[in-house]
Amino acid sequence: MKTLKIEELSKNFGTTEVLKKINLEIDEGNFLVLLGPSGCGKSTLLNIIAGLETINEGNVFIDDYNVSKVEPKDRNIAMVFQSYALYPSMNVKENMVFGLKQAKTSKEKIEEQLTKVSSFLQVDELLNRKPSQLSGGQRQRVAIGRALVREPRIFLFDEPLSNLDAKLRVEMRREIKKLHQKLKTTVVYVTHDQTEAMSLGTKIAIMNHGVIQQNESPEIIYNKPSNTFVADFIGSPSMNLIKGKLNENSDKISFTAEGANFDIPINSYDFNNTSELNNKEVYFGIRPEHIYFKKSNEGDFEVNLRADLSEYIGHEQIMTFDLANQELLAKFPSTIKIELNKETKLYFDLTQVSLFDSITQERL
Amino acid sequence: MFKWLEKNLPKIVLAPAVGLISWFVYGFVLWTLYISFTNSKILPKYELWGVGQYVKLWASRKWLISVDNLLVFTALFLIFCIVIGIILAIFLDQKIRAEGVLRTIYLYPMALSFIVTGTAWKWILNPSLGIQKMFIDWGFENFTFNWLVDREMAIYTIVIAGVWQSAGFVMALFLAGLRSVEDEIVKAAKIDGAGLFTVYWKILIPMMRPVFFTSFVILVHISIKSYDLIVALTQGGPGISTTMPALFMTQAAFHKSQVGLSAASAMMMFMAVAAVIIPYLYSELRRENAS
Amino acid sequence: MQAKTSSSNYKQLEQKSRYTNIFLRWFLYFVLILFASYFIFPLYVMVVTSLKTMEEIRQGTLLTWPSGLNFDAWAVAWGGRGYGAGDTFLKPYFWNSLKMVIPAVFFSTFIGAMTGYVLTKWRFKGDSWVFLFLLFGCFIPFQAILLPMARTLGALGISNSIIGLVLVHTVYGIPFTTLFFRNYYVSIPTELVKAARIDGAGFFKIFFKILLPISAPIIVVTVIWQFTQIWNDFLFGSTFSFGEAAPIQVALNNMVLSSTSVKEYNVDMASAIIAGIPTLIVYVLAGKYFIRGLTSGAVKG
Amino acid sequence: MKKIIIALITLAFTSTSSIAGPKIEVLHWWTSGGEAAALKVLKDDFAANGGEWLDMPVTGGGGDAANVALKARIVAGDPPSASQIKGPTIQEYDQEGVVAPYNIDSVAQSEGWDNLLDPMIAAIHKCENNSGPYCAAPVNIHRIDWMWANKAVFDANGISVPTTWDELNAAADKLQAAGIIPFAHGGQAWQDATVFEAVAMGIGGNNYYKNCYVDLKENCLRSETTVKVFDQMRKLQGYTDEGSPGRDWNVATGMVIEGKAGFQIMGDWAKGEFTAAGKTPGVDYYCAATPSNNGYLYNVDSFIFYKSSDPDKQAGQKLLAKLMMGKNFQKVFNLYKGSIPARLDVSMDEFDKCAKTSNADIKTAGAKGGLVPSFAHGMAQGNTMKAALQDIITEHFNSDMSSVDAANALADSVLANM
Repeated sequence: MKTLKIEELSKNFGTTEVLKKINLEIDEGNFLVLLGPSGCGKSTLLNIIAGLETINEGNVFIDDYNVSKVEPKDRNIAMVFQSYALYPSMNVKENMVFGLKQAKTSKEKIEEQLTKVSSFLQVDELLNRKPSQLSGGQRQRVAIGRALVREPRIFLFDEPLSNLDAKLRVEMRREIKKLHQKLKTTVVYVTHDQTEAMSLGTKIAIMNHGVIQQNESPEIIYNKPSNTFVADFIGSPSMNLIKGKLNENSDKISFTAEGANFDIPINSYDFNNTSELNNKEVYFGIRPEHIYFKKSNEGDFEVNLRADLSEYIGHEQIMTFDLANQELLAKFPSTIKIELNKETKLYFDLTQVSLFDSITQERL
Repeated sequence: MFKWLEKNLPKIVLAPAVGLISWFVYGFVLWTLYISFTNSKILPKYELWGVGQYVKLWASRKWLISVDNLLVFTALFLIFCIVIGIILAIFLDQKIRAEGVLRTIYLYPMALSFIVTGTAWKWILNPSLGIQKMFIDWGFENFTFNWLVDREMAIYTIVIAGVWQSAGFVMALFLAGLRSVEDEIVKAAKIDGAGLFTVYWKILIPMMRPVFFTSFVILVHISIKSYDLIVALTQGGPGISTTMPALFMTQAAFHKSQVGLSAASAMMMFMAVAAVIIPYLYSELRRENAS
Repeated sequence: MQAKTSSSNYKQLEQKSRYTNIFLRWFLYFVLILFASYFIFPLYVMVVTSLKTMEEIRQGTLLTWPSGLNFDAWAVAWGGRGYGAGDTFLKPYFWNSLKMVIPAVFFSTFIGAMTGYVLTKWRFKGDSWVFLFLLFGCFIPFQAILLPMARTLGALGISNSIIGLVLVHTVYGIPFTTLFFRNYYVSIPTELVKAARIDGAGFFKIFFKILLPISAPIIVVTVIWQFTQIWNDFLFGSTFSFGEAAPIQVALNNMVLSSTSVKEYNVDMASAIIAGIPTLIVYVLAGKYFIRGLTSGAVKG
Repeated sequence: MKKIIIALITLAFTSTSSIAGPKIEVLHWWTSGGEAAALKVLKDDFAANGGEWLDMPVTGGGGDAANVALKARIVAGDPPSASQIKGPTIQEYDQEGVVAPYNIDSVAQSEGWDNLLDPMIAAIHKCENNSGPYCAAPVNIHRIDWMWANKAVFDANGISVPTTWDELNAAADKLQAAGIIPFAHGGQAWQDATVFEAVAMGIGGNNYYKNCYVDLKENCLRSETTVKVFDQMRKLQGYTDEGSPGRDWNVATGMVIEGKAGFQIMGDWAKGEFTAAGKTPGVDYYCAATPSNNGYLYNVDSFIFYKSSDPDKQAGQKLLAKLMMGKNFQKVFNLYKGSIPARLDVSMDEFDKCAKTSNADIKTAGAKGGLVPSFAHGMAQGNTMKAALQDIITEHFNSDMSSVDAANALADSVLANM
């Protein structure tokens, strides 16, 4: 039984297709993050799960039951909004118990839930205040509290942290993580912030143009992006994608960057499909953090490149190198001194590379 | 000199408005106050006479009737305008087809003066020409709708026509208010299991407090000032059953050679307006200073 | 942790909500159309009647559709019957009204905009009191100030002139226009003005180059409001203007109230519509912007 | 023809100097068909004499709107040259010091108005408590106590013109039984009062009328007779139709013309509506005085002249006063208006039956003490008292107030406004 299953779901607003044949499944207790740039359809998808938007095609199942036409309140879900969406005319307590009251829960049960949740979230002091009298973080807590008291099957979060300042955001992120660890409720969480996605999600579904690009655990998303979009979207700075060609020569495969006079051997790469690799136009992807300034493993590939630019960011520095007129970014500890406009020896960790078909953009 | 000018420019720019209002509003109110203490008859006189006009005013049957009418009218006018305005605003807010057309229909009476529409209303409400005749012609022989000429009911025809003219404006105010509420609040309420009715009744309408206030003030001031409406429909009749203070005041000043009495009645109206408006303005000021 | 809703339960919920929705939808349209007919009824009666002949009016009911498009009554209302005495018609007065409305709307809107600008962006001690001082002017019963107004106009030498009427309408428009503009400008960040000042813009430049260009929504609201109020005014018009210089509402009143024994309802109605056309056009064309403008500030008052 | 030539010549000569010619601005509310046509006579006359006429019509509420405009102009210090003011109100304005007797009195003297007018009528138009110089010019004499009846309707129901109020009630009952609205009435305060004064004079008699409504004696107002008058009013109310309240007088007249209603009680301006509809008195309709003992309720329309420092306007005022009292104007104007000339020496030959009756009756009434001023039209009382009476009359007529209560309320209202 899947807690949430989405089947061939399509949605369009007028002539614009927002979601195209989405398929998605979540197991009990998972934390799924919908990640993508703004306008990719992630919020629409969340609203559809909540029942706030209608569906053009396809179905949504909760606990194996088709809820596609069921009212939001009957879907056993709770949602936390970006703007918190607290009812301004009600105080904190009224805000939190509103849903229970609507469901005609007994008074004792309401009291019990309220006490439990408010002490858990440390908002018991605020119960009689109006939302306008609360700070951003407090509002966020109340909004989460309002969702919690209902004990839903699925929690839906719609960019809940983006209205907070940077410091508070990190704090609240940790709290949400703790909350999930403790309650083990299924969560669907929408964000455009990859750090949030990586740190919170047990699964991340990356979306672009209404299509799920990849739906995997954070590790796989990071290490084995399924296409150039995901590769580019995850990681900061993002993965270097170097244009070039593959050469297959008696079982030995190597990559030649466009205009470069050296080959990079591809040894331990796990190809999805090994047919016709010779002369294939590809992107060679390597993350900046997988380029070293000294040899770490036997298989590391050594190359001399000219350093063009250095960006100091505290504990690290980001160096830009020239690889046959393509930019290559590398991330080093800031203690390393590298002279600009000079050739420097670098080592590529070839166990961590990705290759993408330059036409389909898909991982090879 | 230039520096001074620059520093005081905002106040200088404000001066015409303040000057005009001081003279044309406050100056005139003071003038009226003065005249109310004179025995002015056909034209204003400046010889002080005392509070006789006020005594006379409150001894006048017609004035008492007009105050009574004002209370009844204001209460009904307010209730109906706000209730209808809210209902229409809420209904129009439901992603309605042809919203633009409907909205225009609800709003257009605002555009027309009662000099214009009074003609039509008088006709429609007149039992021997309008709705009653229409129903009788259709075969409902016993249909009666003669409120316009029934001295007990005539005041309600003024309410009907007044609501007709102003409810659309209230609708516009509420619609604008509802449209400025964040979507997410409604979504949150839906997830919380609130039906459409509850969403509006428990969440959105309580959020419309400022709109209620604005509508209340505008409507009260319309009802206290209402004059055209009555002149066009009943001219205060049948008899004197639909007289209202504005009509009383106008008749006293211009028709009955009682300029002093008229000034006294005008002062009573100012006081009524002030009693309603000043608390509002005061609370407005406090709210703003607080934020 | 919680009971799962059974599948049959879901099905029920689905059915129920669908029926409820369909019912609600019908109810919604029913009520909306019901009210629409209440609101449209007088206009319908006016238009239909204006197109009928007197014979048709006597025989039919209020709602009866006219036998054809007969604009005779309109022609009479606009251009008269062609005989001399007692032949009032609207044509000349229409232009009088325009001559009065356009400057009055312009001046009151402009002053209101400037006042609103000062009161929000150049705040000084006691500015809220100034605002309240101005606002109280919204609530003056106009009949009470006719005589002192007459005296003032007389002293200024502009009694019984279009200029006098323009002044009167401008003055009593200021409280409303100030209210509108102030509430709108309050919602515009003051940073904008600060930025402009750092860029070296002065008092007037900030107003004309920064604020005025983004004031379109509230200008629309103000102009609609003022235009309607002034165009529809009868009291000031009938008191402070006379004869050939009268605005259209006065002429309309004269027409409607001075007929012979056979009341020509078709002409009355046609005249009433003609007198109402400009404001109707303004509302129909700009009604959308009116609501939008209200949303962007005026409501917060 | 000769006149036109003269007019043309004058026009040709004055066209260059029209800026400096006599100028006048006249505030009035005569805009309905017959009234406007009547006024046009004066305007044309004025223009023919080289004057420039600025018309200032303000309709609405039987002169209410005009009163607003007039006062506004007086207070502004810019009164019109002349306006339609009559009866005791002339004195009220005179006491405010805005009237200009110095101006037209000279015209009155040179034209010999004292010889042309009945002394009683003349006194009304003299300033300083009706004994000083002339400050207003009368244009006509209206009779108020007229009954206008549709002859065809009366004939069809076998009714002849009633000569007592009982006969009138009997006739009305007959009409009602026949399904005809007996009494065409417009339920406006002044119309209610118009009917009331005719009833008061008829039922109470001429002395009662003078005691009550001219001298405002309390015991008269509270008397049994007043109760009877109110009783008759209640009866008449029963003869009106449902649509009556708020109806304009001319619409009510139209009902009589069309035969929808039997009769109307209204001043002789109603005749203009019959004439405009092409009806002939005695043939199509009856004009008869309401039952009374040689009573005659008069209402004199007059123009009052205001102070002005502009010599052109003063000239205009003089010219207007002269023309208004001119024989020609008094004749032509009253032919249109339905009233009779204020000037005694105008030949009645061209007038119709109704006007001739009126002219004859006023003389009889004068001789027998029945000539009384209308209070409903501001001839007997000033505006304040007129309104005080009118308010109670209209309230009674439009409610179920008892006649006794009404009589007492009437007296109270008068006392309160003394």
